[in-house]
Amino acid sequence: MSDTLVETPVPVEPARKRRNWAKIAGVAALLVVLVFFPVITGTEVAYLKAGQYVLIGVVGAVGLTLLVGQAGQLSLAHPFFLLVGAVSYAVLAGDAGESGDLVGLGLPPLVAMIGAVAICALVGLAFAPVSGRLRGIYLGVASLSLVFLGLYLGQSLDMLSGGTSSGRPPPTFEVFGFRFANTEPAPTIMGVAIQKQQRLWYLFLVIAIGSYLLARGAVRSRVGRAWRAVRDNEAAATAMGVRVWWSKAQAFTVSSAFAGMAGVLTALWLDLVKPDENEFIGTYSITVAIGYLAMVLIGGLGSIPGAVAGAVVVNGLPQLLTLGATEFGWFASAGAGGLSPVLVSAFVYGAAIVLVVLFEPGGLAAIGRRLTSRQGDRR
Amino acid sequence: MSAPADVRSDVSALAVDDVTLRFGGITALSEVSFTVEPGTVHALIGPNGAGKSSCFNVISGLYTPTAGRVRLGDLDLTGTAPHKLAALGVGRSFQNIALSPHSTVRDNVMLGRHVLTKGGFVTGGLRLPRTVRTERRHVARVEEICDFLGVADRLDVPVAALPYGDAKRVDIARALAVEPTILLLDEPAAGLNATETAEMGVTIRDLRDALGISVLLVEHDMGLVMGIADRVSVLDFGRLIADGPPAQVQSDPEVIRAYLGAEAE
Amino acid sequence: MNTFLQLVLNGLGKGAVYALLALGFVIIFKATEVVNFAHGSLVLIGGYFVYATKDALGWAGAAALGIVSAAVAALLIERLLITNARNADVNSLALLTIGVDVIVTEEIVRRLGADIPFVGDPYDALPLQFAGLTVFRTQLVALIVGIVLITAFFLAFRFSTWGVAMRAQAENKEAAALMGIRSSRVTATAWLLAGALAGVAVLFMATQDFSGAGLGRGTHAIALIAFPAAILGGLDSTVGAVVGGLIVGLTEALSAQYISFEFSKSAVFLVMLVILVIWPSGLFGTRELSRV
Amino acid sequence: MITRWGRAALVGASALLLAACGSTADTGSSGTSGAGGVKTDKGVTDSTITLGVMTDRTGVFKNLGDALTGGNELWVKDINAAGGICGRQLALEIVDHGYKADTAKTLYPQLEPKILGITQLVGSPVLAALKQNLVDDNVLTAPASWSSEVLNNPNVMMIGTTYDVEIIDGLSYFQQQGFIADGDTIGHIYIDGEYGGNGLRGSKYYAEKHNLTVQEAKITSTDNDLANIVTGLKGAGVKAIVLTTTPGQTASAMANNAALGLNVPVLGNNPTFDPALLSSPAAASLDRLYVAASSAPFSSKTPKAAEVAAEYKATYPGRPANAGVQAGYVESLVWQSVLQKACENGDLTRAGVQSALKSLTSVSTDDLVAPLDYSSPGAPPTRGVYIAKVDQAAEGGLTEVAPLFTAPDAADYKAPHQQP
Repeated sequence: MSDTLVETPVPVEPARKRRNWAKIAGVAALLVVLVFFPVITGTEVAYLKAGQYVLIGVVGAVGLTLLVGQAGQLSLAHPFFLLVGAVSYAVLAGDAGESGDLVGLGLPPLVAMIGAVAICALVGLAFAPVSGRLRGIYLGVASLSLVFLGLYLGQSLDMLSGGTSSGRPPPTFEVFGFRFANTEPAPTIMGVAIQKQQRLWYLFLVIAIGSYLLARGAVRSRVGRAWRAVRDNEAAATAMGVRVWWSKAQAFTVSSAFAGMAGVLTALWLDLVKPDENEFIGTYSITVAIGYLAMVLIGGLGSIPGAVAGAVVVNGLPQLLTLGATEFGWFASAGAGGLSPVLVSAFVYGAAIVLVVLFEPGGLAAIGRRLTSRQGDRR
Repeated sequence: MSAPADVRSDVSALAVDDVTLRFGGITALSEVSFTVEPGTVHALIGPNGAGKSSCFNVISGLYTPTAGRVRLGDLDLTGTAPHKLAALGVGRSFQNIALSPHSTVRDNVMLGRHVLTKGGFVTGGLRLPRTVRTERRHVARVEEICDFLGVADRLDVPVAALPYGDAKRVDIARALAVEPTILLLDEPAAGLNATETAEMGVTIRDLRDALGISVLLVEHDMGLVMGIADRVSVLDFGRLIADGPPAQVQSDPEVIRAYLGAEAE
Repeated sequence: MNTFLQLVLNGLGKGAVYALLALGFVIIFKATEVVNFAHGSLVLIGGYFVYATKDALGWAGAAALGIVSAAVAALLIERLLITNARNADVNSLALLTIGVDVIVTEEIVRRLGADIPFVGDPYDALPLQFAGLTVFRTQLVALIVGIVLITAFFLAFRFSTWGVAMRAQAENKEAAALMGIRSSRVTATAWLLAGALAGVAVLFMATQDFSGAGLGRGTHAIALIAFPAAILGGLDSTVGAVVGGLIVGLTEALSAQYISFEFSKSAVFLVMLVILVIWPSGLFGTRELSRV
Repeated sequence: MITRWGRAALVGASALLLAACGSTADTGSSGTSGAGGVKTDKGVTDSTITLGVMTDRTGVFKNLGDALTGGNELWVKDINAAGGICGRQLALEIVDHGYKADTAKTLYPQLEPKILGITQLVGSPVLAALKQNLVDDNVLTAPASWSSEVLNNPNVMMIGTTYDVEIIDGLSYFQQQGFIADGDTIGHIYIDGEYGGNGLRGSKYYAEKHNLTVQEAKITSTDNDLANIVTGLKGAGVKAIVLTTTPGQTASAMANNAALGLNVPVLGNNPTFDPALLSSPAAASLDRLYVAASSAPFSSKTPKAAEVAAEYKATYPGRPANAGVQAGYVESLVWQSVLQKACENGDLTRAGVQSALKSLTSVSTDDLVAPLDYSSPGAPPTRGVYIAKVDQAAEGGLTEVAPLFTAPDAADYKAPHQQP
């Protein structure tokens, strides 16, 4: 097999299922911190905003690690599906806009969110003839075409995307009448008002945890086994009854759906759907494609917890450094050609990619496993 | 030697009927016919380049023959898409172990249950109690199969960490997990030492006896073949030159010539 | 008609430089099967050294230094990183070069600061006119240099010991090793030459005539457009690199006029996509990237 | 699988959350009275008024961002030396978003509680992403973007005229000079986005009035080689080219205009020209470029402009010198008028600042830009421009060829969000 990517080796020590209380306590503590994060951040909403951004990364990275790590298909098309997801949400839930020249179907936001994810899945499925035929780097570069195509379509179809000038605002999300916006009066938790940003945090958290569990479940079940089999040996997979082309198409579809969900969240996070001005810098750009690839590489290809760790590094680090820059006066010389938060983050994840390939193909997931010396996640 | 007493009623004969396979101008197989009777261990042998692999690939659906048919009982397998064979009761192993090296033994063998189970991304992802219960049942069966093949104590070990002999057994376990009525083994002894080869022979007989299924093996190792096969078919230059019980084939002058000729090359 | 001819001229001129860049990808791929995503940063390294030493050494000296430094940088990537990642497969190594690329690009762009220097002093923005058509001098020089270098490479591949060794290695690594071909030297030479080509290419890229912009992020972006050139030609084919370069140059020029300018970059990638779907290893590629 | 302990943890966490829940009417403060009986809310204390700066010091517009910030800082220095406003010193809270909307989105909630308003906001993607925030928090903002498309945001304070109006005035000048006539074809190369889209709106309007055909060429901000486009425009027989581009793209358009033998006059928006172009390989082909702008160039002879330029060079040696300096200074000068008016009204709250702005009909900026009228929301505060032509000999590279004027077509023009 010349075309499997680096993957996470599972530790050799066999261990029967044994309840690891330390781990349970750790996960419970993490959940409590996540649930009370809006309380912890309090009025420092900026940190909550950074946290939301990490959660978007988690949803997208989990989807990409399924595709690249589990199914062995290299894709740089993630930003394209983010864009399709964001635009679809705005179109499905939105209205004609102030000037009346936008397409908007005015569906309930929850329906629009599900619809946007479904649209991304279908677009991903439509790419199956290409993704099923190409491998490795060829597929990676071919998928990059979608990013260019997305930029072009986003700019051309401004009745859908709102155009690069001003974009279009995504409708406020709501579930069964509960609006994710500021209201008076607002509920509170331990004295902290649960307003728009706090509500979005919970929305994003629920979706991120849902994505995590769904992906982890899939990886451990029939569909995940089929993906790994196709990745490692198509002939063997076929002999065991796996329809290879369908398995590949399915992985691309699923991954696109995750990216689409991340796109919807991005729109809600930015309060804006707007195609980029160019293909290198922006919300749906090549930089983002490399960022997502970095997340799954750093985390350890195919590892779901690893994807989460990768999202924390790639999406969280620049945000935290930026906030620290103003709060603590870091990077004072940034303007004069010194280091800036964005630059430092790029160095960190660039170096992380190199180091992972050189020393630890299993990425952060493998390092984490070694530290806690627990059993592997039975990929 | 004879077929075991308790051949399962659902096990049918695999018939290779007048199969010809050409690639461009080259004829890889020429009017080859033989039948794997239900519940027998049938060996397909021949010198290098005799067409064993081509024949194996025709049976397992990778190649569509230029002429002739392959039948399993009443089913015509000719030209059936290879991924559909597993569901029809054809299990196969690979010569150069085609397992996922970083997945555990259990995970690899569970792949064999693919056609026996249902469920896509969402049903799998949600881990509904019903899915989990079904899965548990299949895991139990897989562990049973692994136990039979003597790799039950390695269930949680990634395949890459196994000795070669064990990995070969895992490969066969996976083929058995399909619950086949006919098991195709591609050189099960390749790469094994003498002891391991002998053990493999015993295992193959045992599993046939226990499951009552047919086994077709392509093999180089004469000792293994003669020891366990009920019937042997010999290919040379794409033609079937002998077909019969091991003792008869062993003494066939054409077979001897083919092997000696091949070795003299 | 004049418009069409002028566009073809523009396309060929740029195509020559794309071909030089694509040839760099191909040489590395042939020797090591690694797709070098860091090619754009080699281009930047070469350009940066020209910029930094132009005042002290003069254009010619700086250009020579730029070419050498790009070559050395490529060699360092190969010696320090690629050869040390023994357990990684070729796809992982390609991803490793992405990491290198991110770091180098960001650092060079930081070092350039507010400057976006042009590096093509001797020929830039001095167009030649004839028969109502304009030939940009940079592109003319690039075309000539491209033809000379590419011819030289063809000859080297065919006749030099290095070329023979490299072809042998590309055919069969084990057999080449048995024949006493020192794999590491062939590989190192391949990276060195690819780096030098990147150093040559940047002398044309960061010019008014070619890119309309000096050295910067945009220069790196152009190297990315050369990617489709290498891939659609076939990553292991030198002929493919040349044809791919010209196809990309012409696609860009003609689609800009006859479809729309904003579509021209997508057009390049779509042409590549169509070619790949029909021939999964490119127009002239022979390497089967899959096996059953 | 959601294991049993996983479920337990989830349930436990939810229970904790429920236990901690409550509800409160979060009454927004309507301002408190501070020193001098002036009402204040966010960003104003008894001693200090703080304005925000959201700039780009590390991204693609770092040159502009540095210059604008320099202009803002100079103004703060000047005004504090003169005793401040309303008995309070001025302070800036500067953040760098590197032209990334996501970074800006996170920085904003950190900045917002500390400031009264924003005196500089760079980047149209940033402005678009923060639009709703600015409205929600009622933060008056002077954007470093001159698109009339953003005037639907009541919190945007436009300093000078908008790109569409610049082009209408400029094309009027071209027609008056005889460069173009009714029925001609012109080309317009523009960056897709707020900037280019707004410039194009101007030429489309003018073309409709004068029966011109506009050959549009949409580019992105990173496309720097315009040879293929200019080749196409030549084929279409354009009589003039309009640019709403970056300076680098201007250079390419001008170089190709000359190289391909097209040689038509070219009209650019204010940001298309930068003095650095004069030392680029395209320098020799720049002489057909005309720039329409409502503000004076860096090297302007306007006394205040010259004074700011001199002060900037002395205070920040080595920092980039471009028209951003005066633009930054003028942004703050308008803020000065607003703050003084709000102080007179005794209301330095955000709402007070808003109403102060709307009462201003003629803000004078020492001729840095034409007098500004903020009384009709949605309309550009001025429609007057200068026309300057590239001139190698002139300091700063531009010579004024037409003094401040408003073309009749520009006066009639209805901006996209202009109230009838």
